[in-house]
Amino acid sequence: MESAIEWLVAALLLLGSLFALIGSFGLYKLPDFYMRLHGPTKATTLGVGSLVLASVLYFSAEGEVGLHELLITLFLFMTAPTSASMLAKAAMQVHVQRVERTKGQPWEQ
Amino acid sequence: MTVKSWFPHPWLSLLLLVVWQLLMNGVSAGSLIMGAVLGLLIPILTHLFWPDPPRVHRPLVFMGFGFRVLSDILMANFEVAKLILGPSRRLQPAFVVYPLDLRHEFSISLLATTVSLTPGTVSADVSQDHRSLLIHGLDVPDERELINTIKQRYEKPLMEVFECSRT
Amino acid sequence: MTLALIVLLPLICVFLPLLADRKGRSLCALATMLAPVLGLVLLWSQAPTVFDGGVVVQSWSWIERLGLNISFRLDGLSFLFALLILGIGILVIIYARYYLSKNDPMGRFFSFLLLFMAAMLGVVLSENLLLMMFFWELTSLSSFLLIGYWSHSSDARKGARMALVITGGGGLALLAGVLLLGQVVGSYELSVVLASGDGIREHALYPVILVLVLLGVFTKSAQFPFHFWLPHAMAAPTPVSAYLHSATMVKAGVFLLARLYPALSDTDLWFFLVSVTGMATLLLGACTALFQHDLKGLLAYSTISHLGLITLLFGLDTQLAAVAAVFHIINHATFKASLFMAAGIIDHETGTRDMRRINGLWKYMPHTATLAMVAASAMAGVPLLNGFLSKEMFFTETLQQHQFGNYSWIVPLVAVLAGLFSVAYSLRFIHDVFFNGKPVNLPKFPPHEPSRYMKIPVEILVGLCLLVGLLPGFTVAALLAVAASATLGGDLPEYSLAIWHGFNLPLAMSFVALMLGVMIYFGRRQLLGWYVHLPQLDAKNTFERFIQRLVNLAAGFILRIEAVSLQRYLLWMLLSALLVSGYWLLQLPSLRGTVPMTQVDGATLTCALLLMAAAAATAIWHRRRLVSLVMLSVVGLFVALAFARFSAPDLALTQLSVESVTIILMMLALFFLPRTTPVESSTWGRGRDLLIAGLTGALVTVLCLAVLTRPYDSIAGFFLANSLTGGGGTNVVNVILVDFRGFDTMGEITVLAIAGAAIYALIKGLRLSRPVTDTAERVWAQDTHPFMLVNLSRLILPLALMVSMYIFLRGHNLPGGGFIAGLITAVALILQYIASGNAWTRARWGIDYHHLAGAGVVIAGLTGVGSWLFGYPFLTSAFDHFAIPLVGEIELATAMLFDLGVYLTVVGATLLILSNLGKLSITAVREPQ
Amino acid sequence: MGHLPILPILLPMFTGALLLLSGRRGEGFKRLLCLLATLLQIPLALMLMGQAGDGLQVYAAGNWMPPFGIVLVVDHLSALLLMVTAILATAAVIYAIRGDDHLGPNFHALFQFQLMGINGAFLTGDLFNLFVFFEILLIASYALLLHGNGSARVRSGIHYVLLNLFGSALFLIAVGTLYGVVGTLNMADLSQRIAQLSAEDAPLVGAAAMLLLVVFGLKAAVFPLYFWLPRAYAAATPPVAALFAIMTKVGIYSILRVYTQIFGETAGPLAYLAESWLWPVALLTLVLGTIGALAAGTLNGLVAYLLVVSVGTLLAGLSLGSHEALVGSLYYLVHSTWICGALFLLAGVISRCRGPRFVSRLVPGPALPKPMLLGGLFFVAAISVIGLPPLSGFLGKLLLLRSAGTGMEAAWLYPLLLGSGLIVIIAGSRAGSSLFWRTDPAASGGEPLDGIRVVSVILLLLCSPLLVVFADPMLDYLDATARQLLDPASYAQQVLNSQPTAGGGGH
Amino acid sequence: MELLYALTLGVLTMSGVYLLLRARTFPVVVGLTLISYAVNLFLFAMGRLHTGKPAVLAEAAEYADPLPQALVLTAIVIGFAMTAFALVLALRGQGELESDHVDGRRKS
Amino acid sequence: MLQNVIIICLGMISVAMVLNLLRLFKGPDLPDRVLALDTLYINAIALIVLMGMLLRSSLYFEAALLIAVMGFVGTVAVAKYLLHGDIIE
Ligand code: NA
Ligand code: NA
Repeated sequence: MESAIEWLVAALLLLGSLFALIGSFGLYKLPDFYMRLHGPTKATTLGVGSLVLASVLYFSAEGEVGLHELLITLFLFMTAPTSASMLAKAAMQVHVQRVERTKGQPWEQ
Repeated sequence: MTVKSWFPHPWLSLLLLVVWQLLMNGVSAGSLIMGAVLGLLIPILTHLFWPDPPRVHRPLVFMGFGFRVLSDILMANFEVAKLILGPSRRLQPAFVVYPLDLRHEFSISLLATTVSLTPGTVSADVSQDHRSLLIHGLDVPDERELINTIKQRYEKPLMEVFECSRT
Repeated sequence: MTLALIVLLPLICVFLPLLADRKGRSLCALATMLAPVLGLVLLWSQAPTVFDGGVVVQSWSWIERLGLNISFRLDGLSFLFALLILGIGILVIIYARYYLSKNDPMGRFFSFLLLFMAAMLGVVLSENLLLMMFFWELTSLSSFLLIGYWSHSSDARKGARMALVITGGGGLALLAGVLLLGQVVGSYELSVVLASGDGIREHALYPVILVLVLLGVFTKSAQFPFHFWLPHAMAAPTPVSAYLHSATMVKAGVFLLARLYPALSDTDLWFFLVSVTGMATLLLGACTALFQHDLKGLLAYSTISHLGLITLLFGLDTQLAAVAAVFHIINHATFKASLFMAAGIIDHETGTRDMRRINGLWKYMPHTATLAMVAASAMAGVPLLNGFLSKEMFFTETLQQHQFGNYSWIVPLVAVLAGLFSVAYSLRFIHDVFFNGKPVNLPKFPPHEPSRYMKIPVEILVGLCLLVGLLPGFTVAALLAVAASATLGGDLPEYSLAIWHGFNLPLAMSFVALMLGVMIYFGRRQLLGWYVHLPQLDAKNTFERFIQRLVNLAAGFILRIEAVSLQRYLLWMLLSALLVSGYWLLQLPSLRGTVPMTQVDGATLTCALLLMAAAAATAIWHRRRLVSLVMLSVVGLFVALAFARFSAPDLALTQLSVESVTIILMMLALFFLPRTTPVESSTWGRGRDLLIAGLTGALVTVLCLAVLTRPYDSIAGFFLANSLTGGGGTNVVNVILVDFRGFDTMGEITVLAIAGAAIYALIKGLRLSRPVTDTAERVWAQDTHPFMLVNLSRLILPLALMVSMYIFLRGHNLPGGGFIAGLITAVALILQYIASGNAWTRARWGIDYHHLAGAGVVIAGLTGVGSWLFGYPFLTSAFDHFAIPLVGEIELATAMLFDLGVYLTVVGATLLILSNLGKLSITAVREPQ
Repeated sequence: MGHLPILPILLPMFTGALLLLSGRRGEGFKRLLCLLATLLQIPLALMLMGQAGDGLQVYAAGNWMPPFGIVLVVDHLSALLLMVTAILATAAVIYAIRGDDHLGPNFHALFQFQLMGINGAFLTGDLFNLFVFFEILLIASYALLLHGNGSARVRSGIHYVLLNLFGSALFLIAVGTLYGVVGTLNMADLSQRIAQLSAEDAPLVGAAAMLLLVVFGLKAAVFPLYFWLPRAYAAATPPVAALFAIMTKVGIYSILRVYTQIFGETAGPLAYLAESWLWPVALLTLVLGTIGALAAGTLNGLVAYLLVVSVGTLLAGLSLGSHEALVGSLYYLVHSTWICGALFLLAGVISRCRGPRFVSRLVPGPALPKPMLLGGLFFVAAISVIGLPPLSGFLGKLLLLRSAGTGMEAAWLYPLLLGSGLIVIIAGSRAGSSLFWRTDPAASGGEPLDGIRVVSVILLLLCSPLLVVFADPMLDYLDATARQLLDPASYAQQVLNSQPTAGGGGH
Repeated sequence: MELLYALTLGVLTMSGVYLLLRARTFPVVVGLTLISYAVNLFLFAMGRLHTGKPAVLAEAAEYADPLPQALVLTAIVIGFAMTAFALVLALRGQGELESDHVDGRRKS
Repeated sequence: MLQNVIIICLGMISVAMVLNLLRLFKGPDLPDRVLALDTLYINAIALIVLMGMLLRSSLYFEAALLIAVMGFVGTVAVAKYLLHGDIIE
């Protein structure tokens, strides 16, 4: 494998894993549900996205084109916001606790 | 039989054709034929589920929008990572009601999706009259600025692509 | 054939009375008589042989390996019994014709009677002991029907049941005895059994056999302590009683005693068991008879007593005693049958059988009275009547035995005592009924003589009593001789049937008995007064109560051990599994085998720990059901990861899709179920459950570890080697599924289709209540179809279909296949249901999922059957490669068609299940708030 | 080549699927289809019985030879059980088409699938395939048991289903362990490989085998795993309960198959490993079933317990292990299946005549129509099931008792079997007396008697005298069956030596 | 690895069996699902644990035993059908008996 | 080098999963748990992708894709349950 690609793959891998970890860390650490929602929807999704990209590069460099992994990213990007919205709606429905300094209010629908 | 009933969702067909090439891990005569067949058949099979498809009026603008969102996503992540790793006590979370100009369900969905994928915001809900979007921000020092950014960066182009008749 | 015909004729004719019933009562009786009359003729045709001392055996082999042959035997003994059964049977039929009232279904009565007659004939004519058992139990069954004939009467029902239980139960003991006897002797043929007496007596099983056989005999012939059923059997119509008490039923017992006499007698055990039982019965029956107010009751106890006498005679175990026993069998049959008939006439004419009310009938029915008095005298053993002769022989024999040593005097004493009681009760029968003042309050008054024909049978029988009593030598001698010699299995001892043997001790005993009997009768009032104060045992009620107690006990016991509790059943099952498998596992020489374990890596370890934690959390938080469900889906995810980790991508895919559908199902169900589980078990109970659960977990761990560390040699190599060449696919798992073991998959999709149909059936008509709030009492959100979801789901559907197409097409060569593709399609459609609701989706996708599932099974099945056309077995696959311009080479395999069937079934069944579950909320009733 | 061996499976499968496809087609059509398909099973089974010679018929699905592919093996035993099932099912269908099938949807399809599962279980020669057929017959049985719904059915159905779900888990663990140690699934191959098992591995296989015994024991309804049965069977609709008379026999069949042919005399240290457990279990089952029969408060309940009694009896015979005992047990199996089926149907007829207030409860109720006919049928059925002469139950018990010899085993079997007979006489006479004799003139009855339903009862009851009359040829057949069963080596050889259909590999 | 795997199955089974012994239908079904997971993993492992050797033919030298995998696939599907049925039965129980107790008791 | 990087990444993803499970156990509310579950699914995809690279096998792609699909459907179903009770009405 060409070392440039190898380095790129390594970087993407580390970056992706780091994002995934940060997203999960946010999920663990942040004080209320609505804040925790941000971690997974963005960081984790992108983390996995860059891992997938790394994989595509890796397999392409190995000789077998592995484009289809991109579909996973596409799918995740398509669905993550809807999941987040659904969960937020559910959270509003069940009146989860939120930190007091939150400006504004969730809806009652 | 009209062309429409045989070819109800041209964009979808195109998307499916592309997806099939992705699934097949490359482009070949066989995969193109199969992709085309599926791209035609599946929309016919499922068009009842999608009675009111969106119309793309300006594909180029849409592509530009796409790239912008992609880059924003990348940025958003660094932003959020910073916020997460930093002391959470300093964060100023907020629920922001964003007034919508978009009307079509699909384009509103697209906007909401975009908002969720980009810096520090998650779209939590759409009002039942489809006139406003409830956004939760992880750290919102200024609501107005947030609303403005979204309007300019995302809603406008979407307006152009999907609802140009109205602008 | 003759003997078989004698037995079979009544059986063949069993329906004749039923048919003839509509044509008139006399015709019915005549039709019934056909069989016994023919039988009698046939029997008589064999008489010359029998009276020459010959034995007629006719046999056909039937079930050889059981030693069960259809073989009949006619010798003196069976001739005598057959004669009694047929002869008295005919008389009973005549009698019954006039006895039964117009309301009684006569056809039914006579067909039961014929059945019973056939059974009795079978018992006495069988040469094969197993064949005899057939008839033996049939007598119990048919007598049950006869006794219960007046089924509206509680007495009849209880009496019948009691008789059945006692005699049927005894029959079972006898069956055991006979089986053992046959095993000891090596044959069930009487000729062999009777010839092997010495072998039997010396065999270790002899006591067991003897006891079992005697149980059969004693229950049947109402010997103490099994005598109590007989008096209650008189709830039967009197013709039945006459028949049961004289020639049949009870006589079957003593018949068997006589029949097996050469094989089983001549031991101390025989002597003690039979003679003591006989004595007890003799005395008990005689005493009790005196105190009966019921005419038939008196006769019934008298029967018990006389059967005790016969038994005692057999028990005395001398040849002469046996002769006397046979003689008394004949005599008792005649006088007892006539007495019952007379009693029946009296009952018939007065409407009661209570001797306290029936008095002075001499005045109203002198003819009947005369007949009854003669018969009663025979019963009492009055000289010049048949009963006297056999009683004298009996007294003689009681004096001859010495086996009780110093206590041998007891036997004659008992004999005399019984004799005097029998005199007393016979006297009571005569005096109390026909004289003793005027009738009291008779239901029918005034009584008169019955119809002429009703008395004919009595006259014939009484005539026989007289004839035998007066001229034994001319009448009964020959019959007795052949019967007795058949009983003894050879030569006869010297005996004389003379009426007068001079003044001797037996005569003195007779005299004493007669005198004391008369005295006792006249002191009866004191005795009755004394008897009334004895604790009265109504056997029938006692027996009923006993049975009821038994039933209650059984019910309580069953309730305790079967306590309607799934948890208990599961505990039993778990304990069984632990016990039986633990038994073997403890014998494992070492838990670990020879194969070294592989290294653990960090990620796998983490995932394993997370899986365990999630599993435990699922259990720990089971009271909060939704939380538990979320934990369960974590477990499902990790299981899929484990499959992927250990080289099973197909499994990972399947697990993932199945798990997600399962979770959706569970949520659908949970909506209608309580959201939480209450605390119901005690701490102890939970501890016990935890222990059992832990042990089961340990069992699985041990099994798994033990297997994984052992080498094995499997058939896997074949699949790997032949997958491509023989099955045309590189994904060996898929080739196994659709080809090598396609038959399993066929079954598997059938299970799915059945589940769909079954769940549809289960849901149909189900009305549940629909909670209007969640657990925190919040009203559900109104936004039922969140529109972001709606829009996304519409985009996902075509994409998912495409993916499922992809997975379907490549399954043969790469992970995937019809099943997974089907689940993806199903999930994509379910997403439409979730996003847009049932009504919306059904409106756009109006397919009946039954059809889809059915079509899937049919397509897969037809693919299998297709190979028949080419002469191959079901599901033989074929594949080939075709070159198509532009597209290139593609492979087509029948397995794909099969997989299409799988696909359709999966989609159909899954959606059948889910969409129907979804429909539940439409029909649901709103929960009252 | 002959496809006969697979037809008893495919016929109901296609019929069931077609019934699902036929949707809202006329009910008459469905009934006819179901009846015809079921009737057709009889000639199929008879033909298979006729073909069952000394050799086995091996049908390799997919033309893959054992031990790799799945084979169906027709021997005397499986052909016999197919026949027993076919006749029982025919009677059940005849009864069902008079209205019981309309108590819920999909009855006929489920019925056919049930037959498919049962027949498949009897025919397959592969242990995992046996699991699959078990599941087919189980899921169909779940649905059939609940057919018509109602609280009693649901209550006992929950028990039945949940217990069997756990049973299936045990089955898989057992099959898995066997494969993990021995490396094969074909029964013949298992038998050959287990014969050469190392002492080190034998206990593992033993443990797996015993887990299987628990699973089969649950199906067969032996102590302490039968508790679910009485209430479930008593609650089921009559045709279903009747058909279920064969379900316990599927468990017994599996015990017989696995523990004579895999763990038979060739299995070295594992030879006959189940028998020592089965003997006490069988006797306990016999005793408890008898006690239950005495305690039963309904005719249905009584019959259900009689089924348990028959299981105990039959298993006791099997665990005697001798050739003669096997013959006797098999005879008793055939007899008890049909008679219990007949009794369930008869209980249904009686319940309908007595109306919903009395059903088959053993209390004074309205007088039954045609008392001679119904009473006669009950009498015959009772005699047969109790084991009194002259019907088949008597012969069955006779054969069993005789095969027990005169030793210790006889000392247990004689008193228990005969004592049970006595108790059942008590129970049966009480039941008959309550139903037919102790009528309450004030009580009003239910439906009039339905002739066709009675025909279904008579059809099954007739088998009892026929089994006696034709006992000798029947026993000849069973003799051959037992001979085959007790020669596992020959079974294994014949199965494993079977040849593919010309062309090999199937392509 | 084998020990870890076996222990994991043990814990899974234990949790499942504990739930199986609860008195309400829903936890019992959840327990059965856990048990069936454990059983599927068990059956799967009978082909031994292999890393990176899926039975998809290529030029590899070794493959995992494909047979247990095929068996587990069948078992998963059947298990799914059974679980679905049990769940609906639980609903039927709730509807008919107005209780989700496994014995149909109204009050404990 | 890549092997080592992949192993490090596997470690990071493992830690992420542990964090997810901790949140899952902690709750406090159901949406928190479901969110944690959703994240767990996504991390599982990461794990599979890394595993595929480690084993140089592309046979795990479908598994990853399916996790994405099923994770989404599962999350949506639970959310709908919390919102509306019956998820198919
Ligand atoms: Na008087
Ligand atoms: Na596959």
